Amino acid sequence: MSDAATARSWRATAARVLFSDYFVLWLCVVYVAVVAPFTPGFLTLENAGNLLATLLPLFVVALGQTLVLITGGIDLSVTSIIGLCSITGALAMNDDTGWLARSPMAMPVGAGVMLAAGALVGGFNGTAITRFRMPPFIVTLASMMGVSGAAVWLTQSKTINRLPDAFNALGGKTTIALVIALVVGISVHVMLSRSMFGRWLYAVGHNARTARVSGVPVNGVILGAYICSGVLAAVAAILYTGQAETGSPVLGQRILLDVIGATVIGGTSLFGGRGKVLWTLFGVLFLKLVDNSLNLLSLSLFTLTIVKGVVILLAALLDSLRTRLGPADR
Amino acid sequence: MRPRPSSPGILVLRQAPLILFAAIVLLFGALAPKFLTADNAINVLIQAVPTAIVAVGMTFVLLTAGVDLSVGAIMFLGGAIAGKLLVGGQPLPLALGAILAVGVAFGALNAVFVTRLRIAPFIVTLALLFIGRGVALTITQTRAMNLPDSFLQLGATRIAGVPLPLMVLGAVVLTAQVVLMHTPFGRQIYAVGNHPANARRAGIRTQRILAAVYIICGFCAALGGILSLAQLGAVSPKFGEAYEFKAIAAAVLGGTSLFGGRGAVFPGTVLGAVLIQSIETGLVILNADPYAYPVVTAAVILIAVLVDSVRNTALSRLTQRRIRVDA
Amino acid sequence: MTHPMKFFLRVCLLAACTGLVGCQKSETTSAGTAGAKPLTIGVAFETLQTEYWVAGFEAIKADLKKRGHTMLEAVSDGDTNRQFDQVKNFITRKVDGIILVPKDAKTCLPIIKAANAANVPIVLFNRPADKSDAKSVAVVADNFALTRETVAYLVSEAKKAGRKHKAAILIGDLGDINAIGRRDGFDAAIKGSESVVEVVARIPTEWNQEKAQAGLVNALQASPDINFIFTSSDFLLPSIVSALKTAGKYHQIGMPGHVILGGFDGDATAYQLLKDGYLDATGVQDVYFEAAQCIQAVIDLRAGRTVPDLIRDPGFVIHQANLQQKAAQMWGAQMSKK
Amino acid sequence: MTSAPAVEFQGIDKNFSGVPVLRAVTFSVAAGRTLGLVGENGAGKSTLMNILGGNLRSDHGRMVLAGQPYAPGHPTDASRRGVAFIHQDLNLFSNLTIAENIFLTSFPRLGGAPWIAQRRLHTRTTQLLHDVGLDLAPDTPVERLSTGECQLVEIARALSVDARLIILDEPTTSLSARETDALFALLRRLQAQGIALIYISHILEHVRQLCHDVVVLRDGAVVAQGTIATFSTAALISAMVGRSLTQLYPTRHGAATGEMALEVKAVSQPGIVRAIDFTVRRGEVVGMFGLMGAGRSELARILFGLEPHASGEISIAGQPLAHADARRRIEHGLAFVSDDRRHDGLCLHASIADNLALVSLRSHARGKFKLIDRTGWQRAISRIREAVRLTAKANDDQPVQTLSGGNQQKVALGKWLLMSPAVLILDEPTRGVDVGAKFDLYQLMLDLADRGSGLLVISSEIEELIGICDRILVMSQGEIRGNFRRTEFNRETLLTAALPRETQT
Repeated sequence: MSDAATARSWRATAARVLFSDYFVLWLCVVYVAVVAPFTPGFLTLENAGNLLATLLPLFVVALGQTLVLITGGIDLSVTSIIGLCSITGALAMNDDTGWLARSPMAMPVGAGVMLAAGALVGGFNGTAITRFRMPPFIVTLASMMGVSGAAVWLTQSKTINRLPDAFNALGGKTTIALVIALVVGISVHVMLSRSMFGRWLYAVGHNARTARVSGVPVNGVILGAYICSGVLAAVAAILYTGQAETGSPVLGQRILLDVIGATVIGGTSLFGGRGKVLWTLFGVLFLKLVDNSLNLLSLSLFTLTIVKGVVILLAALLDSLRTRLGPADR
Repeated sequence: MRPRPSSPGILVLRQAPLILFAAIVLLFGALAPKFLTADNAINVLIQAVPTAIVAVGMTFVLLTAGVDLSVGAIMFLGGAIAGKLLVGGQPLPLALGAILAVGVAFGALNAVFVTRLRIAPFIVTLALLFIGRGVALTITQTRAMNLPDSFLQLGATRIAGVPLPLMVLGAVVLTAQVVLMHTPFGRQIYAVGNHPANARRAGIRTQRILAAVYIICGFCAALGGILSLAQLGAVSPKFGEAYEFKAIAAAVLGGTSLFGGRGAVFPGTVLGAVLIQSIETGLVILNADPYAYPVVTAAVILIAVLVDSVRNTALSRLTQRRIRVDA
Repeated sequence: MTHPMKFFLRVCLLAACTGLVGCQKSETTSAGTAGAKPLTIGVAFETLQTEYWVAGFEAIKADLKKRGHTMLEAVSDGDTNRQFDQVKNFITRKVDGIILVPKDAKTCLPIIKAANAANVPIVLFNRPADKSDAKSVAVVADNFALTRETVAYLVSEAKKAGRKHKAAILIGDLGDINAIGRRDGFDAAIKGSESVVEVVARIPTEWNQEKAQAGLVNALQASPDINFIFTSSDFLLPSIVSALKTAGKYHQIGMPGHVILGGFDGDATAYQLLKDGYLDATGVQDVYFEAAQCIQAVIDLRAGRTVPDLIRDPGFVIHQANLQQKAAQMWGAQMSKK
Repeated sequence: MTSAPAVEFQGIDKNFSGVPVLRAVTFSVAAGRTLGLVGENGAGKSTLMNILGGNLRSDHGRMVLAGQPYAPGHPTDASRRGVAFIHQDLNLFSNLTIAENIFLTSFPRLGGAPWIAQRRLHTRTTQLLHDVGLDLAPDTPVERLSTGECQLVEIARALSVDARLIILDEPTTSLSARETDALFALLRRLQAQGIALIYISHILEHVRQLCHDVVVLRDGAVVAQGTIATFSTAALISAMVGRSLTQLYPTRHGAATGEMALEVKAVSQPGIVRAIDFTVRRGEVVGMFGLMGAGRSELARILFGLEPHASGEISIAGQPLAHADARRRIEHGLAFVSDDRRHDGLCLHASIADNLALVSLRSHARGKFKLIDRTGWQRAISRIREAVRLTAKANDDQPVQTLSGGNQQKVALGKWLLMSPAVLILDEPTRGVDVGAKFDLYQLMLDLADRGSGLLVISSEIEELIGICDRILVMSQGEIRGNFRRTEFNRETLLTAALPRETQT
């Protein structure tokens, strides 16, 4: 009898940990505790700075993905948007040929152009999905191909540097990048938890038909989510471009699976209706911790790829465990 | 109370993918007459074979409202292992067997995670994509491996004048079509895709069906890999990359729904694969600007899906139940 | 349905396994650093996509081992920002020097600056950086010049044959600077000889064998009289051979219907094809020379000696006429012996 | 009766995560007889039937089927032993044909080969469809069938496996009166062939019409059983709810005021509705009766702006809004409770609070960024909860999915309360809701009318309309065929008006 009782209390504790918003953060703590002793340079201030610098842009893109996933969609085009924004910004403000070259307004206007480019692609995706009822997976897949192709075409494969220092500082100086990411993160958090638009996003993700019957402008909400995703990808493009001090059409081309992986590890559902800024933050942190530690261990890219796959699988297993320990079937 | 019988408008709408396909072929034909030759047609068909076979497997998975992102990784891993075996002097049949075994094993692994551990197919197969590619890269150490001529001969063999790849494609499509349309298993796949919970209640062993489609998909990916290698003659580290998207696009262009329960291998998926290949071939024949390829391909996919969605809206309006007979 | 407890145990087991993998690897690396004098050098490659990069990577590894130094490795798989992270990780681990294959000439500048700021010498392998105030040493072959030279040889062969040639070029990834250099080199060599060689097909390959093969088959379909093919990298040669065989145009040099064939890199396949008399010429980069120069440069910089900013790998064009005498210098020939 | 009962339940117990759902349930069903199983939602009827049908396993107790022990592990075990289960939300696959649906798990095959014998499939299906009186081709896709036709296909499926015991869960909720009569005639024929039926329904008249015996479940235990003749309807109800309900419908206090809430003028949509003309005044409760497929739900969706209409005028509170979308109509005071609660009414996985607040969110949004005023929001939610008398057990952040049907419907209705709608359209508001909760819902509706809302209540249950409405419109074939005042209410007249004028093919 007492066995059953302890088992129940053990389960209750497990459930408490599993259901906490901070679950993935606990996972991070455990991971650091296990890995740090074997990993030279892992627990240094310098490394923390490195980690932060790489985490911030990924966090910003993943936030956009979170919004789209909450509505039950998916945005595969974010990485291409990063590439496109990177070169549009660079074309506009590089010191040699840009129309903003050497203008004092180069940084703000250039960044504005990048955000506008992101919003444009997001708006295209959203319009195709809402107005023409095309499946998000295919729409964003096609724009992933098309936008990235167009970006490479636009520059004839060249990368563009000699960008204004003020612009490079946005991504290059970790403190500024941190401020940007914090502002973005807090705004999205407030939007999701406190604003009408945020509640609508969840409602649309849970059940678009019910939302429509309840007077929610469903198409507008979905369109908004994709535009947000495009704009946030553009913000990430600003950070990445600043870090590299160069506009490149293939910037960020390889991080798509990281973006989706991190978001889902955080606990955002692929079926809509579930997702939070904090979850995504922790998901990104976890993925980057794994990445960073394996890098420090100087493991080969192949091992890293395998481990990343295993980590995503483990996170999904834990998530499925969470849902099963959750409210009983009836 | 019956819906109206098919009117000419409905007939046209139902054939929309075919019409679009014809339009694209004719457009390329008008721009480059060489495109419309029999030689070129066979050429396009042969090149479309690997995509078509992988997409056939993908169709099975999509019909259950799942997805398999690991097909490209399966192709690469199978090729890597086969390459190692062949370079090590093992006979060709063993290598071919190994590729197919890898496909089935990966399919089974996907199946276990999806059915037993109840993880979303998107995540499972995404993770296995990483793992598969990682293992294959470790095996090859990213080197390209050249396969012996015996492998290339597979691709060049003709039986009774028909190229072997086309024979294989024909066999795969025929089998898939019969299985989907004329066996209890096939019809049950459609039922599971339509409503999994109801399917379980109706007494269908849904878990078995799901497991089976992932294994079939793995097998088809491996088979597609073999045929692709038979044309390439080498395994490179980029082999199979982005094939998952290509296969999904082919299936969706052929009218298969990502939400399960709707779609067909023939003509649907096969037509989709040939369409994608036609675009690429057409652009080469036109000697188009290399930069334009991805943009044009994306545009055609978008147009095809747009046509499909407009068609579905129109069809559902036309075949809507009527309450009364009005003029 | 699995019991949740059993399930959790399984998860733990899996987690433990991954942990173990990590431990094992870390032991091997920390054992290496235990030595007294030897240096630790971080080697960051952008890709190991082709045999050329693998050969360079292996050459550096072997050379460092021979000299008793420790090597930390990182491959960024084409991702600039990831490479930046990796180099910062090297700096965190206090390496004595960095050998870098950047993605392109510009995105590597912040990376170099970071190394400069940490006072870690950095040497670029095979790809130079743009001019800037960032200080680095580059060991490079000139893609443009070497390709131009190779293609010029092919054009001269075409002239010898007398008739007009229809040419196809397999272009690499349009986002890759080396691919662009080679494409431009090709164009420069052809320019002025349009009467002899007319380019009828430019096939984008994205450094992908499938695309190369399909593209070439299609091009041969469109222009069956193509008889001059240049590939921007030798690793696409198997695809070309396959496509030529399908079209029935795969003949040795000197046979009627031979297609003039040229490449770049000088890998093992290229060596084999040269020996068998199918390949006319390929531009060879001297990978061993470049590897050794990189390491020497790091050591010299560490020791405070001055090193020129640019170390040239002269490279050479290998063709049927000089095959015997140059084979010893060709890395692909060495690798095919192994 | 000498033969063994068709099925015997002996002391069936079942717990869900520690909560008992069934307690020592014991009764039997005789072959060739029909047993009515009644009880409120959550009484354990579905759980018991799921155990019988092989979807669930009991914790204790056993079942005996035709004299043999019976413990199905899977629905196929049940169908192999001749037990067929016809679920309330029909178990058909819209993308398959009738024949495929019937033989989904038992396709006739060509000898030992794995593929389907199409010709045999066709002939056997034709025979079965003939048996159940459905005149359709076997290869008709199920998505083209009406609900009543689907019901018959389900029964054909049961017959295809030679079922000796058929469970029917609320088979008549979406059937017209005529379809119900046809169904009952068929069921009586089956009884005559010695097939036993278990008939689950909230519609007690139907239970009385069809069943020989009745078993009443309450809180997972059998509280009454016997032949149907021994129970009055009132006795059945008091057994179900555990107390005696003095009345089924609340008393009506208010009356219509002069102001127009909803005016519909000459609304037509080809193939759907024609020349629809009617009004609803503030404080008025107007019923809309009609057979299944008469166009009532379609009209409701047109009025709410979810479907297009070709011509005509629709005004809400005096405001012409013929071509506005649903959102604009809501802003002008139109509210709609759909008959499809799962798809149109609720976000099942979202919390009670989020569902309740969905419509009135806009009124809590403050400032340029439309941030939600949390305290006002919270206060509003508790006010609605109180108003709709939602079960106190439920937590605000509990998913709606975990509530019973009646409580779900209260949430679906409750979300409109805060906006004090000018007009509220309710489509089948009490479908699948148990007796106790029904009364609460009627009370809620009448309270709304008393506070000045105009109500349009669409229902297939004549009794309920007669019970609460001031006026009843009758619809048939997409037209309004009658407008009856309270004094003219009469079952027969209403039904006659609802029947189609000429038979269509």
